[in-house]
Amino acid sequence: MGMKVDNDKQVAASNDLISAIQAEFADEGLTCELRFHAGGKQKRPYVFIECPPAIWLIVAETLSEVHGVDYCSMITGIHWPEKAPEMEWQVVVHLMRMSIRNPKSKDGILIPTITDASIVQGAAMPLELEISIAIPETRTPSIPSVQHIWVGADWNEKETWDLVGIDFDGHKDMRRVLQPHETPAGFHPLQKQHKLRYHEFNEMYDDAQGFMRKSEDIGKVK
Amino acid sequence: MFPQSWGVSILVSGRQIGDNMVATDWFDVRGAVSWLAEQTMDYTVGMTRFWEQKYWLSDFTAAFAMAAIIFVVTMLSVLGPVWMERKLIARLMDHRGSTIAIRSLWTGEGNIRVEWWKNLPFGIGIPIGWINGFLWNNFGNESSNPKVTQVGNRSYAGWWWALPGMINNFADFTKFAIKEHMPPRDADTVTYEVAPFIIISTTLLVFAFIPYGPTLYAANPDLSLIYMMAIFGIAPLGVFFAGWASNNKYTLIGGMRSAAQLTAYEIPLLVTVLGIAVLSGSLNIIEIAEFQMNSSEGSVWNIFLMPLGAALFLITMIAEVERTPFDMPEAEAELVEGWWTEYGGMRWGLLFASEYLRALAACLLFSLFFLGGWEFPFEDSLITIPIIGGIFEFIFQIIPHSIWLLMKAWLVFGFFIWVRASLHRVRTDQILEFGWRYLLPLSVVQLGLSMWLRLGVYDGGSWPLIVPALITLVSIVLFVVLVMDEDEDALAEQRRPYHVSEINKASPGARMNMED
Amino acid sequence: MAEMWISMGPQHPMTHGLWTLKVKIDGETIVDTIPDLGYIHRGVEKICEARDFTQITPYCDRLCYASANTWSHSYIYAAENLLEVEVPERAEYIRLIAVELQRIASHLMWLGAYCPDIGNLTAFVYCLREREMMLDLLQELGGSRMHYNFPRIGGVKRDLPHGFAMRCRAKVKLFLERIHEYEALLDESTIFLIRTQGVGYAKPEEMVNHGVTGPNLRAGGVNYDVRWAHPYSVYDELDWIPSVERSSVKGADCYDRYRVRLDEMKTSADLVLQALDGIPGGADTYHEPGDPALLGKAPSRASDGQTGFHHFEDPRGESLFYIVGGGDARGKNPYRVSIRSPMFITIPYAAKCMIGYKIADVPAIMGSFDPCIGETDR
Amino acid sequence: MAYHPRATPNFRNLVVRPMWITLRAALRTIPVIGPKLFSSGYHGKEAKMLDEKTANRIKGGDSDSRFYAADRETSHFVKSPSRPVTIMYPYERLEDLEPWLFVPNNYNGRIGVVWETCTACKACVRACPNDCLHMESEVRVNVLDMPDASDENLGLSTVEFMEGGYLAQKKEDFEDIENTFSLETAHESAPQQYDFAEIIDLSGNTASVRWQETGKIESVDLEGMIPAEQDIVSGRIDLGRCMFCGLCMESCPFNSFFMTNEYDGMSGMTRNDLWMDASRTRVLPVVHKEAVDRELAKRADKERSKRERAAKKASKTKQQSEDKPENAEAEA
Repeated sequence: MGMKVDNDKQVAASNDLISAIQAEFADEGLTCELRFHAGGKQKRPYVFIECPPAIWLIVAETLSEVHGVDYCSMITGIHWPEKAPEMEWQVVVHLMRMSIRNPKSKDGILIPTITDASIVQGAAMPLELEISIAIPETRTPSIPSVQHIWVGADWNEKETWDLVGIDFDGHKDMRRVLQPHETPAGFHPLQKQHKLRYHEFNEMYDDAQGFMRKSEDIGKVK
Repeated sequence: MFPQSWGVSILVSGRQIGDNMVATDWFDVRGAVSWLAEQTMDYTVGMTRFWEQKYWLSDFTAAFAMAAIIFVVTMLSVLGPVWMERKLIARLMDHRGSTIAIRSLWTGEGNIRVEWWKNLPFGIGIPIGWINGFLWNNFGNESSNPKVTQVGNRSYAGWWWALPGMINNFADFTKFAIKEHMPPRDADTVTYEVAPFIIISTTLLVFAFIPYGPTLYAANPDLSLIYMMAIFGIAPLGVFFAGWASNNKYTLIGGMRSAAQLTAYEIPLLVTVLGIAVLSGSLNIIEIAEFQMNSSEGSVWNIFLMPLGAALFLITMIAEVERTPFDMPEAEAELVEGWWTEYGGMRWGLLFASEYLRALAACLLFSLFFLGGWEFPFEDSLITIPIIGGIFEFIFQIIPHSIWLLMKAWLVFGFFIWVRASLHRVRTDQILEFGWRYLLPLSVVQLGLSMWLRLGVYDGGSWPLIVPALITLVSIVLFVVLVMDEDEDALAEQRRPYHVSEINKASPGARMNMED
Repeated sequence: MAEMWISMGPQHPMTHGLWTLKVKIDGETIVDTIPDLGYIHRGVEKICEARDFTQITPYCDRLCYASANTWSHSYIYAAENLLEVEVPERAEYIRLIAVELQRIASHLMWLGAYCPDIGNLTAFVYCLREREMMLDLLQELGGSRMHYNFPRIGGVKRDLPHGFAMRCRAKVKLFLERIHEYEALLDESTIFLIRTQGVGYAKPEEMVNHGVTGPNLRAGGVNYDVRWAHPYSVYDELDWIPSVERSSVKGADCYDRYRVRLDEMKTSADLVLQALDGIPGGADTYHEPGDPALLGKAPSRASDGQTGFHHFEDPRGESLFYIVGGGDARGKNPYRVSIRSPMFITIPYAAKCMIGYKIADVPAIMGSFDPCIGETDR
Repeated sequence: MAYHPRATPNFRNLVVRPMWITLRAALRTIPVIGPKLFSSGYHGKEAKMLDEKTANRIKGGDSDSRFYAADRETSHFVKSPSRPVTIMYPYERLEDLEPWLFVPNNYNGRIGVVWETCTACKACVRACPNDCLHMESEVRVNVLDMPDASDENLGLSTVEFMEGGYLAQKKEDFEDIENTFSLETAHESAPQQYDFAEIIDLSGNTASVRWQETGKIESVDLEGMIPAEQDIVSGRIDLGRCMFCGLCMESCPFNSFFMTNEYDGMSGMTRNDLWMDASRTRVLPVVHKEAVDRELAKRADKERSKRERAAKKASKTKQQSEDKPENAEAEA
């Protein structure tokens, strides 16, 4: 009853992908493992890849072209000042394999492709991927852009640069998206040196700009 | 009348109707006014050495008074559409329309009386204060309904429906009147300021030739139809001025759209109107109306003779007055408010008023051209019914015929509102395509039909009953057939794409990235 | 006429929020578009770093003003993956009811906002009339009409109230009847059809590459849905199939996107009715808040470097929360919360879609993608 | 499959269906005949909306004999020509039309605190994501001092009359206040059910006190007076920051924090108006009588067991002191 992709089959498909990726990139420092979501009724699998920034572009191309990973869900960055030399910056990419093709048509009208979830198999099996890219300590963190592989990565990368400050090489039309265009260069609010400021609650309304901030408040975390 | 100066003759001359009037009644405004003017002149100028001047002076006074009366009548009767727009569309949309009960003037909100009249200058508000005090004491904030008193607000359960929503018109007017006038910095100031007045003045001029009744009109030249249509066509010029002068891209596009649309719909409109004129054998609006109710000639409403013409006239008029579904020039979803965007305050109020005035004019014209003018439906036949005919006759004598005309006009406006509530807005290219490709040929066909009816069928007296009956029947059958004409099996098969317009035309230099 | 730029927004009737679409037009034809977002960027991700896991939930409600429940649920599932929480099955059913009711309300809000875009206000009022019924039901569950703060880590805030099942069935069934009114007002209206059919084509493969999911993708003739591809909650125990539209060979147009949402409302209503029948313990029993049948045990802290994420089927596409646990140094707060908003990715694509059409099609196309700027700007 | 059989732009669809639907909506609002002729079978159809428990809960209003429909075409308090769905707030209110909606403790209205049971544990303040809650000290009657003369929990209070302390006297219209005050519609501070006075001087059974309200200094008999205390009660809130999430209510371990059903009267001309003092967020104990009684019983039990333990301990020490009388005497 109900539409559902079988968990075991998803695990098998994930394992196939993992072995293929590992065979290709294990020498270059890429590690790949099967993980499971901890919550929920079904412990659903996902592929976790730790990828060095140098080979990220090749890995992305391989994933896209060979393994049919057609959908870039999210690209986000994390600033880890505590983990400083080896991983000050981390880019986390969430990809999915959706295996979507344009439906066939007849007389100019599409015949909808209704995937039967219970018999889906092989490369059509939906997969979740999480890719972690660690960037060592640097003041100008940067990894290659995958904008040309998944167009959906375009605005994700813009946002990551805008908020976290991780740049993407080869990204066309990089600009501020969520913050005002006139934000000073180098200001990226999700970096950890920017603390949420603490206000005396009475002053909150009169001092939205923070001009009357007391010196002892600066740097305090709520 | 003797002697008449040239200027007055334009206004008051033409054929003096009255002798062969079909539906005259006691409400003889024109007669009363001219009688009053003559009497006045007799007793004033006539007793001086300028007694020779009294004839044209009395004519002039009568014409002037009629113009003023028509202005007042117009302004009062336009309140109806505005109010209907609020209340009727609310019902069509299944919610309550705006309601500002007149009580709020003296009871205020939340038990707080705002003594606004004290702010009026020179103490002119003091009498208002007296009246308000009286009303407060007698119709104040007390209600027998606990749900109302527990909130402590102005009484909802009292006489709240006193003028429901009607007072909103005056509130709106006050709002527009006291708002600041803010022309855009880079606007073409003179044109910007003048444009609303071009629009409102030409709109009001239209009413000079629209009779509200057999004796309630400002002027009646022989060719009043042509005169009226000519003036009706000036307003688009003002619209284009307004769009251009505001120096705003939205207004510019709105003005362009307006120009294109009004041009496209003016022509079918004129051809249709020509068809009416041919059918009625006159270019005078009153005569066209009379032709439909005269017992000796015509005596059949035009809508039964030319239903297609009625539909064409209605559609083109909706487009002319820029109401949904043809409100492209002010499409608020994409153009904010189109060519109105930069206007505020009383100028906007004038544009708003002119929109409703044009709509009212359209409704009145439709009633005059197709719905038998100021005649009650089947008035002649009702009177001839043996027993109750006398009652009907009495009713028709009591109630002025102008009332029927206004009723019809408001009914037509109700139809406008109904259409607006039901249909979506058509796109620019589709609207023009519809105008040029369908309405223009159809209107020409209608003109041909009218000619044939007038020359081939009409024999000078009343229409034979078979003619309107046949035409109406054929039209209804045609409509029903068109409505039913639907092959459901075929629809299920090839439901998809009927694409009215693949957009790959219309403007040179448009870059296409559409693949086939 | 020369080409010129028009700035549609930030205050513009088309925008459904606060953003700017710069449109380059040639006459009435659109030549180029640039979307410009960020006008209501609140920095939710940063705020979340200073709140503990429970306190984040009401903030996630406020991500989208049209479908608050789906966003807080999206967060809750991710947090449960992070904190390794078992959820009672009854709570999962209640969540499903809440989310699907919210999906109906969100689609009604969309339809209500879409019809004025192409010139008819009546459908707006009709839609809000029906949406009120959904909001009534959600208010009984969550206690508010807009931002419910209904789910908790490990379960839900409270059980179905007394008599909820009865009222829910009555209202949902009434709603299913009233959908025919929209069909009469829209599907059988030539002007609506000529405004939406053949406008704003989008092909499935292209959409996936651009990151567009949800109803917009299903309008293109594929039934991809996170709810079955990566099943969560109890969707696999109910009998349903995602709504799919037969579009033309050129791809999904505005009419398809309208149609698929209308159909999805029916699917959601059906899911709600099924869930009311199939809920373990019966829909009429009532547990006090905090009962183990409603709320599983959940730790309040996550260890350092632990991560959790969850793909969730939002009414507008696939939403994703990615949470990094804070460890001891951050107390109960997460180290980083990252939000994937479907509309943030869809709006650039929708802006590309409208090149080549008329200005009048800007609201028609943009509205059909269902933009919600609250989640877009975060 | 998403598919409508008649969705083709043709002449029929140009006018017929959309015009008919809107016309029917309008005709339905014609007073008597409209609902009968144009209801299309599902508009305004009667539906059973109240189960037994809900009906019991909202008993007392005019809801028993009311006609309910699944949508809001329910009933109207004011006779009007017709009934579209609009609720004419504030003349009609949602809780009157759909009384089952406002479940106590579920609706996230304005915050309210029962002063009598608050212990100033600050759980709510910690739970607040927005820092909008603040503690404030107020003169109040402790919940343990509330019980009637017949109540078994009488006399378990630890608050005592003392100089510099407070006493309270029930107002004459104590009962009336409970019966008539409704937070939903009052939009002002909840009335005090007590007159409070500061005790200046205490001598035997009389005390000279300064009444807080009038400032008069009087000598009163302590008989019939209730001891009061100045204590911290949670309550001062900044509604400008509150987002009505209800986390504070859930975090309260003493059943004294509530979200009321009040959803209006929370506006102000300035942001400072949105600061609501404790008196403004106060909830009369009668509103949440069950919770207060539960809390009272709990605390009385606690107090009793505490006293028992103390008594035991005292008797023990007494025994010990009896064993060593000289020491005790020396101590005394």
